[in-house]
Amino acid sequence: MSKYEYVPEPALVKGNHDFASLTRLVTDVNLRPTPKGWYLAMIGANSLLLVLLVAIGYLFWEGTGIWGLNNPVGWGWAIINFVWWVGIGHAGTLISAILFLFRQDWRTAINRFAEAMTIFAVMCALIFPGIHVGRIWVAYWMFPLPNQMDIWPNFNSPLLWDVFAVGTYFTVSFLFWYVGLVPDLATIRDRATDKFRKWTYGIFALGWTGSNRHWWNYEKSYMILAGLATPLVLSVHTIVSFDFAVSIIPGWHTTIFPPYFVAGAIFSGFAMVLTLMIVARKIYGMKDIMTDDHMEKMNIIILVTGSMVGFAYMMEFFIAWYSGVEYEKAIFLLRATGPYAWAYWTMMICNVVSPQFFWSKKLRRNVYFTFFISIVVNIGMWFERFVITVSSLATDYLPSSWDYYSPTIWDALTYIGTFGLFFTFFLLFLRFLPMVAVAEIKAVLPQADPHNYDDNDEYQAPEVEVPESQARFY
Amino acid sequence: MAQIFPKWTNQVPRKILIGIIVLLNVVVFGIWYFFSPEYTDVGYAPEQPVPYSHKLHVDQLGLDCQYCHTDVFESKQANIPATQTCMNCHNIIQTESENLALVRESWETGEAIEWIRVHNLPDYAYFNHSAHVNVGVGCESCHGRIDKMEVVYQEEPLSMGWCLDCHREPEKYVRPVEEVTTMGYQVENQLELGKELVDKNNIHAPTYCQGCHY
Amino acid sequence: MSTNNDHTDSLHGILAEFKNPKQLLDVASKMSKSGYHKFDTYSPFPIHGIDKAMNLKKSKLGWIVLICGLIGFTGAVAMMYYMLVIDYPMNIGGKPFFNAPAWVPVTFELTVLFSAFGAVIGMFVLNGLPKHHNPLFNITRFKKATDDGFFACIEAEDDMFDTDKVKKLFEDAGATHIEEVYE
Amino acid sequence: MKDLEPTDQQMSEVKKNTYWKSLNELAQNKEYQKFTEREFPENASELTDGVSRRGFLRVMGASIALAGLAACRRPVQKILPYSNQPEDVVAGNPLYYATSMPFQGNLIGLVAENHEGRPTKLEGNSLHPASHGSTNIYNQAATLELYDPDRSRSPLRNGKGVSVEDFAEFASSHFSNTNQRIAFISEANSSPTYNGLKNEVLNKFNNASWVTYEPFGEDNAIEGTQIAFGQRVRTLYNFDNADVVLSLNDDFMGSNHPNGITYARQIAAKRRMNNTGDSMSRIYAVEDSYSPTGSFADHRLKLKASEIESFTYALASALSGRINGLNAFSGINNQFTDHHWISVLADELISNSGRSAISAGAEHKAEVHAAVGAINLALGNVGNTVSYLEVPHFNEQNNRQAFADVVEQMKTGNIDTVVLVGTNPVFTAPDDLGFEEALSNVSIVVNLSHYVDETARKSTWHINRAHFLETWGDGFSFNGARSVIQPQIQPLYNGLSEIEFLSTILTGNLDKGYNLVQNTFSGYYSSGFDARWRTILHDGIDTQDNFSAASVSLASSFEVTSASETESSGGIEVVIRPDPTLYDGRYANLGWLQELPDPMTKITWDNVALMSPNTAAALDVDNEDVVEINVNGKSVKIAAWIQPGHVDNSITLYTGYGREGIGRVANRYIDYTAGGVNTYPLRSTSAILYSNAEISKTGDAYEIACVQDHHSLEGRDMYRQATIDNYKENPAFATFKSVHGYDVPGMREAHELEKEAPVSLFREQEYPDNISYPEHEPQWGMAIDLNSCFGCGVCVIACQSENNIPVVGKKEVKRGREMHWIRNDRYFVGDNVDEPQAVHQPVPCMHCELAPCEEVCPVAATTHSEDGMNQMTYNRCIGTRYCANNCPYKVRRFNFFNYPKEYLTTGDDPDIIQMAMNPEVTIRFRGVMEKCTYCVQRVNRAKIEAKIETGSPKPADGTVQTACQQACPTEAITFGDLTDEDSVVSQAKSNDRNYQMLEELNTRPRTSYLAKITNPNPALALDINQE
Repeated sequence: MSKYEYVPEPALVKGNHDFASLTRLVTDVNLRPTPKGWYLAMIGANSLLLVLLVAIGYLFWEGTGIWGLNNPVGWGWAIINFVWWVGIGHAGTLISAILFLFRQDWRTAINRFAEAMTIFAVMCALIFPGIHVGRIWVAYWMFPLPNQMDIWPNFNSPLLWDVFAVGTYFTVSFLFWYVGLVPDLATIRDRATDKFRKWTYGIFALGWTGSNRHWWNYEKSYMILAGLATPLVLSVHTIVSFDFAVSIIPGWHTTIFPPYFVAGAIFSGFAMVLTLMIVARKIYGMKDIMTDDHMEKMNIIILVTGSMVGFAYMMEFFIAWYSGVEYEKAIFLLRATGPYAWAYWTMMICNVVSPQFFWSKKLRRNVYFTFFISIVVNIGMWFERFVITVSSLATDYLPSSWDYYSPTIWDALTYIGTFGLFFTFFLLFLRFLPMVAVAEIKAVLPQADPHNYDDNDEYQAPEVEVPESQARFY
Repeated sequence: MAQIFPKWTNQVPRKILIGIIVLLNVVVFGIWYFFSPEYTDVGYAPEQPVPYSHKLHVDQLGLDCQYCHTDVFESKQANIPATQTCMNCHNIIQTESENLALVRESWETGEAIEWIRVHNLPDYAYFNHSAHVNVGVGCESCHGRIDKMEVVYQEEPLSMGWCLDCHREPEKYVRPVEEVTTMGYQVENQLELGKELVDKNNIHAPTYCQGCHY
Repeated sequence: MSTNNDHTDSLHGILAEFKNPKQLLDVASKMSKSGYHKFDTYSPFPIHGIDKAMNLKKSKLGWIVLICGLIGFTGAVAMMYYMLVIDYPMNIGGKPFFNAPAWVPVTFELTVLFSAFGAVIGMFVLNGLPKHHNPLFNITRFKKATDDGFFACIEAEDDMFDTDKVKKLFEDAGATHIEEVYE
Repeated sequence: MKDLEPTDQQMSEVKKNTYWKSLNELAQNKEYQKFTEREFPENASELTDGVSRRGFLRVMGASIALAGLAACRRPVQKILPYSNQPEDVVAGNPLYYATSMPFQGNLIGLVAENHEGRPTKLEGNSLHPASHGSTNIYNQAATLELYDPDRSRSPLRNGKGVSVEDFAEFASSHFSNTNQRIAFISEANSSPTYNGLKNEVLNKFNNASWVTYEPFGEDNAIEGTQIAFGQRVRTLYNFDNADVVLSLNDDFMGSNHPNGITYARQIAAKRRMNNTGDSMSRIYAVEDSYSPTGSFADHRLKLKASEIESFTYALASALSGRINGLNAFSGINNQFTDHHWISVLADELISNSGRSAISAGAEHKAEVHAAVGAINLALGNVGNTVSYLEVPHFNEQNNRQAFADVVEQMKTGNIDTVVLVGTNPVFTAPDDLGFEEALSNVSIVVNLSHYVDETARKSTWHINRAHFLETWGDGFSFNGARSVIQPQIQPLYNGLSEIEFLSTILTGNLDKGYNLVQNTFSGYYSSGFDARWRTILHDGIDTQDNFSAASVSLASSFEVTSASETESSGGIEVVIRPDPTLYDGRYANLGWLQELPDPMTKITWDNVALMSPNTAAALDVDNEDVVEINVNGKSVKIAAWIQPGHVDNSITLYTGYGREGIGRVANRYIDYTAGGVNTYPLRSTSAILYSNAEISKTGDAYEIACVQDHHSLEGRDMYRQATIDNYKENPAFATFKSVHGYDVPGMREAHELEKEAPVSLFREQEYPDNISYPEHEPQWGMAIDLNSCFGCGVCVIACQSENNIPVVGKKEVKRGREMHWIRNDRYFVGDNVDEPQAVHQPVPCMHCELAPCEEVCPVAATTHSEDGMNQMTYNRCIGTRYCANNCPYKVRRFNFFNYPKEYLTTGDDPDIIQMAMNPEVTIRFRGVMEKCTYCVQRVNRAKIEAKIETGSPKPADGTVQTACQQACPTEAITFGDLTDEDSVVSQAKSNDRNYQMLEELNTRPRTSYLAKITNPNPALALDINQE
């Protein structure tokens, strides 16, 4: 192999780690006594969760009227939050599946973490379609269950597609996550000293031994799941976008939505992973695994997807003008200049302008700046959904029915409450499950490659020659 | 290293799996049967304030349904007869019967007899008797063999699926309009005759929602 | 629960630990070339190339997933066709009862869902998991298999099994520890 | 309609015959105890679907936890059959009886729909000349008034509840003194029985005086005819014959005009365009504030109310030189003498002599009415478009003056007893009279009213008045047709009608209204009374002895007395008018009317200070800014509202709001301040219509619930109109192609493929023979003629009454959650900001054949029926609101809260308001979507009846009328079967002007519109262009 063709990766794991030290680094977190800070964080998260329960309880009691919805604007924060959380939930599966298929080994540092985030984000998202309906107690009619009324759901409805898409997405993501967890659960089982941990981790480890006959099927399964999850992850936000795109409302009825929603989902998902990763790696000392190189790579993806989203925003305007449809033209002008212009420009600044800073390598590798932008991006993506959902409904065809939507305190509490749910689960995850896929990251250590051993079976670290022309990147 | 789990635990997952399958079936069947009007509603036979026997009046005395339920061909309701109707005969016969005390009281005071409703549709289901009997849906098709009932009970589930059975294939159930009040009506060539009647009476039983719900 | 080295139990096989993935790869190749069939290697992560060394056959999982996917696909189409065309056709927005374009998303999702179930359940079934009790767990050292240990085991049930020969093979391959595993 | 044969027996044997019922009666029997358990006092009848229907969905929600358990055994329901069945009653089928509603003293003929003895819906009586089968908003809301739980429920003596027998006892002792000084203050009443009793009263009590007091009325018009013709007569227009109509600040089509229904019908008929060959009348409106009539006019001139008089004189003066009979006006010179409109109008009126009509607003000075009378006479309109009726019950003296005199007498202590019949002067009397103070000088005050209102609370005796649907009565329509008021239900609270009340004062006995009315009528017929009486009751109208037309000539003494030059003061003037939805405040407790958007401003629940954009800018106020309006030392604080098209330097205020203590709705609704401001304090005897005012901004703001936030069409094509000339040139002006210059997308391809509908990528549902719908069913469609709609809003109320639409309250309306199934969009169009044209467009569900709402419902709760309707199945709905989002017409309404519960249960009361509900329509529970159903309950009833009678489910054309269609006074709405090419709706849809809203979306709405045609005068059109 010629040294000039090979563009080597920087070492994926920093520091002088061997297999055992990695195991300890990751799994000791689960085996140590619970730190006090964790309890504090948990109290905070649980308080927010309580807010969510109260908000939902009051919603059950009073009806959807407690939200700020009105006649033209039948969907408000609930749907915005739904789309936002589902969007965030795209990062995990994307990192696990698509990067796996593209042989991006750096994914191993963050995939477990991102998948967990995905599952919890999708759980937060799933709350909303369930509770936003007027008669929650009959929401099960959306499922094709045999009944004495002899009536079935309407499979022509994008909302029903949503039920299947998000349901499938959650199930497959969960399976994917769990399959990945099994070898690591076995690791903890084998390291645990108390009976309770041995039992609980043992049950979920399913008797995993590390057999290479098992690994053989396991890898096959993992690859198939990745192959399935890749179109799935693209389909989910595509179908979520169908809720809007298949409708007839100007500003919704547009074919650009599927790619633009998927790009936006990746955009916001990576931002959320970064937000969480930057905090977690600091607290749990995982900087050797979740390195600045990872952060930079993710920032590049944020830059790319952010620009895609920005391109989509502009293309919407172009198409609105080019279509010659007066309602279409009006809605986009109104977005930028109408009653919701403040939301529109918030979105533009957060989503299109802020990622452009990542053209600078220095800023890409700046932890604090990245943290800041990752939050800005998620604010921007929330506003994107706000702009799409609300502004189109508020000013559609008949000027007579135009009306302004403003949320109530219950809209806000429900949204805030979902963070309680999210962080409660996330804290439980950090505490009880390995936050890094240990088995996978071991496999990408140079020690794992039999080729890196000499004839005496001694480890020889591979020599990496970085060509001059490439060196400046690292 | 000690084993965490004893050997028999290797059998447990399989047992759990079988258990879940069995349980699911039980749940599905349970809901399907016990939560259906077939179970909850059929056979409802409340005790009425006046122990009126349809068996006696219809089967033995041979009264036609319409003698009492006079409006059935004209109205959405097959009316419960006014006390007056009872008194037409019971002025003369059984005038001292204890069972009829309430009827006489009602007649004297003008206050209504509080019959207990047996056949009850949900309020959002709009059922019109006249629309059905005028095209040959027999009384017994929905109410069963009233002439055999000492105490009236609900014979059919009156669920939406049950309604649709007939609305989808009326030819299986319709009869000539003259036979509507006949009890125990049966013909051998029901399908053939039914098809003729469907054509003759121009029956297009609605299966769209607004046929019944509005 | 059995105690360590309880010789009243029958022999399960012989387990050997090796230093690193390279040794394990080598011994795997040795075992399969020697004609053993009931042997296995254990490592904390999948080792690149060990499938060839162990002479493993192609996994059947792909076929299982394909079948499940087809079930999902036909099930979805059949379900929707039954519900919206056969059982209760309703005029919805003036669209035909058999409204194929609108059924694509649900068909796709159910295909993926069933395939994923097939991939996961199929994998566990092929691997004989869950199996919470395993004779290998009697060996204290085997804990390392999920940490940094590399093990190989030839089972007593193998036609060619002979304690001495097996031990010899492991010793030659450079095993650091060799233990007899009892049920 | 069936006729009811009332006999003494039916009335007296209430106990035996349960057809009539009252709450007090119920209180004594055991059904009453179950009254609160069941939601209807169904003691009389078999429990109908409707009775339990309304409760169901609510119970479903409230007891969701119980559902699993309760499902095992249902709750016991009881059926209560009649003991002795009334002959007419077929349980489950509604009965229809004729009756009439008094409005401003005149009767409007109605037909009441009764379900098991409770009237639930009022329709116009097509035999009645004041109704022609249609109604106004007050007629429609009368059922709600009947069941208003806040109505007074018993007589009060000094505020303490007593029985009506106590009152009879008091009356027989107190009124035995026939020499006491009694003042009777009565509302206007045309009843011959009542006026007979009035004469008896005046005969019996030597020192009695009788005055008729109405805060608004035709007093000035009558005085005007006195001045012009020396006769106190009623002015009646016949717009059927009028080719040119000039309204001088007269909203004669509006709901507050006593003959508004007829006038609107006549005007619309005169302007109906079935094809290009038709002609139409031309309407000029001169007005200060935008009125529905003004929005219907071809030309509208903004003038301050104070300038109308000068304008009228200038017009008369201009005419005086050209026709005879107006000499009194010659030589008048004022600021309008050279106004362009004057010469144009003079030309137009003279060239249409005998075919023109001029009307003046009722509250304008008598002199204005006199001048208008003189002009109409001079133009030869009298006998053709205008007639003058001799009204027997008119008082001899000026009512307003007489009232002021009586109040003066009361102040000076010259009155011992005041009897107030149905009138509420404490609230409505001009402030300078000091009525309340005067009343405190009187020792005995006896009052008859529906509510314990402002006057009742100041009275010694308050008698609760029976509603007209509860009592016998009679009277005349505005144009003089004698009619009866036939009760539909026994008085719910044992109230007295005004004739029973007077009779009790006269005799001390509680006489039955039926006897009194029958006596009056039997006096008219010496023979054959019984048969005649039956016919009268059946028809609701007595065709004999109508008012006779007076022959009028200009009084020799007629001269213009007031100053010919009434220069306006230049300041801001305040104009006080009756509210377009609450009238003078008597309907303030009716939620339907409170929530009915004002026809022009679209404001609900409040009154505002209407002003032009210029005036608002000058005052530096915006919508919802509170201003303080000061007139002669009296001031009110009220929110400002900018009304395009309002005249500058003028503020219009509506009365009727700011009521205190009469009911939950009028005072405040749920927990939200509403109910507006009382503006009567600004009114004085000298300035009954307008007065100068000082306005200041307070800096506060007050939230106003307006149902329409955006008033411009944004250049969109929802509303299409053309002048009559353009129409004749291009009859297809309203088509999409004409409007846009290109076809609907897919239409060109459709033409190539010889298809009727646009080609799209999607396949459509097809039945055999390539038709879209099955042939065995009728296919329903609706056409709305925009050329007839003037925005009165009666369709909204009729729909609300028919379809059990809840009132949601100001807070919810403010949030944009009003529930009206049909709304009346009002846009301001035109290039000239100062002279916008206001147009009205009723929007119900379009019942699209390719309905966007249906496709997106995940549970198939909204689907299409075989008779072509977009169905909304409430019991299947889970409430995703996706359908409402995806409706381009935004006609779907969502139950965000359990509105029916809040609306139908009224605190500690038995849920009496539920009796107003239509039993054939499901009450919708919280969380379900609802919308216009094309009155499917009427459609299905007609289909079933047609099927039974003819074997085909296609009812004859005209059998099914939707509630909005039936109520509409201008017949703007047509509905029927589109498979019948001869049906009225098919004919309407074949009109050139027919267009579909948002046709390019290919939703194929079954509801379409007929474009509006205007008939401008070229002379004035030029004028506008020059400006």
